[in-house]
Amino acid sequence: MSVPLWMFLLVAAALFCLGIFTVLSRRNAIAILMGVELMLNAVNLNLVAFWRYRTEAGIIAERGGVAGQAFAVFVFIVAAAEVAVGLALVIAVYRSRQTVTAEDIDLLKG
Amino acid sequence: MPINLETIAFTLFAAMCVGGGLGVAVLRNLFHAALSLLLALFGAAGLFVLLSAPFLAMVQILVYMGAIAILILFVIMLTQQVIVPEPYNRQWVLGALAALVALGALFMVIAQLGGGDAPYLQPQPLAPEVSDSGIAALGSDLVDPGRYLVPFEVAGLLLTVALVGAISIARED
Amino acid sequence: MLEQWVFILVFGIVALGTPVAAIIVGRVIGPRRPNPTQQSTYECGMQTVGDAQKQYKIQYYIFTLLFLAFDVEVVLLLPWALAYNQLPLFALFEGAFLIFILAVGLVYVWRKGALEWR
Amino acid sequence: MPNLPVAAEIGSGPNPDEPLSIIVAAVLILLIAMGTLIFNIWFERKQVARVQDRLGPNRVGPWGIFQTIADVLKLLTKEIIIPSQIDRLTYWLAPVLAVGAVIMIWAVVPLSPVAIGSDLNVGALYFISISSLGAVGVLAAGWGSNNKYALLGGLRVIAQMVSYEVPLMLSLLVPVMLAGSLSMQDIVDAQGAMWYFILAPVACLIFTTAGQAEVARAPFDLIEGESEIVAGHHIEYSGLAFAMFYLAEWLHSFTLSALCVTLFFGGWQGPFAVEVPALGLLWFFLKTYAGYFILNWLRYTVPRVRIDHMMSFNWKFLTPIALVVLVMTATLEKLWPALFPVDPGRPGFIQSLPRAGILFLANLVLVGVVIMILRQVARRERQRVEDLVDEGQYSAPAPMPEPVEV
Repeated sequence: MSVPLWMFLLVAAALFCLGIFTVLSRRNAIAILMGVELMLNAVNLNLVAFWRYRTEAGIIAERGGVAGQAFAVFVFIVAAAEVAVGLALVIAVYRSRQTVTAEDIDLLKG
Repeated sequence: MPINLETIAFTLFAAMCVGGGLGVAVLRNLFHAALSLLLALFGAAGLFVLLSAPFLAMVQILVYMGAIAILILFVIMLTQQVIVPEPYNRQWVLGALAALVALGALFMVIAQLGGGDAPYLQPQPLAPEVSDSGIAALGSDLVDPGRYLVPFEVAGLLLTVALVGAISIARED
Repeated sequence: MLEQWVFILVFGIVALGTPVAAIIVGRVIGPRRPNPTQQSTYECGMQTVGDAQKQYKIQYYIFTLLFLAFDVEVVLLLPWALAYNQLPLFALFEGAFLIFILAVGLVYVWRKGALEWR
Repeated sequence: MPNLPVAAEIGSGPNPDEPLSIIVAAVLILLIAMGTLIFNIWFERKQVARVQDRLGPNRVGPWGIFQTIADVLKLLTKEIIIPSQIDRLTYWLAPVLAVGAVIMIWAVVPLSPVAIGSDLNVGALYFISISSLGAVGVLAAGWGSNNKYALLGGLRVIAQMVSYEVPLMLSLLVPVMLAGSLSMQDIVDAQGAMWYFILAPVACLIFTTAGQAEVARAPFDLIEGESEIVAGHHIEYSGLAFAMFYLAEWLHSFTLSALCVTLFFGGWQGPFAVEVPALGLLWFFLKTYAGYFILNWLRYTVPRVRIDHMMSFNWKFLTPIALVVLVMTATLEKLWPALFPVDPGRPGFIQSLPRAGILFLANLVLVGVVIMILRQVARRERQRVEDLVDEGQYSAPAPMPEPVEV
């Protein structure tokens, strides 16, 4: 490996911050969900990078050697569940209010 | 950083990742933003390969690009608000500021780690006996009651609940 | 291990380059005489009314949703299946239980009538 | 058959010091895929002509064998019409993704013991991931064309592709479990003594059926329901841009046959294949063409399925059976070593007999049970319709009027 760890972390950090910006600034609810996906992906990148650089040789086949990968798999699953329910909510709101703009969805404001 | 195939590939995939992420944040056309998300996810898959986790790279393509992205594209089509005159809300300056602050903070933390010369940052060679990059180990860990068995089954439950919930929310009746 | 992916990278470039090159060659060799009628959207000889990017049926979304759930389940089952012969007997019940949980979800959706195409 | 010296090097791990050899191997595999494609189009047209009692292409060259080349030349000189209402980025991305995804699968198909693009340790997973990328291409074509037929066709074909990917993946898990590896070469190696078709015939049938639907070929070619949605997602493409979709579909069909052979019919395994690798190439292509012949035969014999039936067939029939097969195989894999302990002294074929026998019998029993359940369901359905007729809620359609003599 000739690429140092911090470069991977930097890419993940950039991805995470782009995700934050998308979530905070976009008006479209689907775009906000896409921002969340970016952030989850950045987390995964960090998990795998740390797994690759900090796991000692020979430990892989033993217990605990693939913790980073296992965590990443669970992040995938949570992301899938999140996007499924999130998009279903977007569709339900769109059907009743004909909008997917997050600001207009203020049913609870009374 | 020496110039070899690995660093070139890293640069390529990192550029895809960040460029795609940027596209998600700024593109006005929502469909293009979703395609840009695909690009970012593909870049991340490439980075997973470079990190010796080909299983995750393939899962990334299968789940994120093959399923989640298609779902997102579908909903974009269903809701037909693809190009809007004003893609950002009133607090977008605040959002940009928050993102920059977060980037600065993360950058400082990463700087604390030091450059690539710090000894504990040298990657460890994968053990020669695991030619499958730890997929079999992952398989036995996932169903090991002492390790991830409970998350494994709970993940299945979560999926079922999400499936049933999403379908009952999205259906017309 | 990484060496094997070099080939995938090169082959990917070749594989994506082939259609790009073919289309470019087609545009260079083929004639190009555009006119408004030829370039209009195809609609069985009728004038096209409005944009195509309209609202479509929810049914498509529901099947993609089902696919997503099973897709992720396969991701969980793949390492299990791979390592299965080295695992104790107990692993059989764990894998079967996971399949059972999702099968219950499928049966529920089926009973609810969401699998009917309408 | 040439001995493929360069690809042979790649098979044992490409040499990073020789980037040229990698590029040569990549181009070689591309040429194999494309060369077989040119031949396949002629092969299939000839075959379908025989099925339909026609002659098929017979003008250009002996038996019309150069017909495809003539077609390619014709397509080259056709205008690529670009509609004015398209979304440029998406419109052009679609054919590239559709073709690229199919070609990329060939990187992991083992052609002979030494000739494989790259023996990835996640080969089988690579194949399903990459083929799921093709769906993005279809969606891009449908949306980018800004045409109602294209979009409807695209949505339909996506719903079909993603649905049938579920039984495809689940049946893929069976050979992975039997071989204990995701590497394609390992899966073929493990079939040295016994093909997995014997061990998992039901999984093989599910894989082939779901694959045929994934490729969107008859009887699952709903996108080409001309009377409903004209020609599906590629309606706005012409010239070589259309040819790309055509190419993707035909190559995908052949690729499916190759994968089926690799996963269930021993790939390049055959007499003396290990000793003479070139012979492996011959066995591989013989088997693949046999599979291709059968798939085409089905394609032109079975009538098109209605979309609601197709979705029901997938979710209410194929997917549950695939789940049952998976659990059944897992159970028997733990059972047979307890009943028949492995004796390493015996030759491989004898050793594999108890395992094959138990799994094959279990599959037969499963097929029997499924047929019984199907008959039950069919009987109940007939009864339901008869009851409706008796209550007068449903009347049989009026007979066709007599044709008038002119």
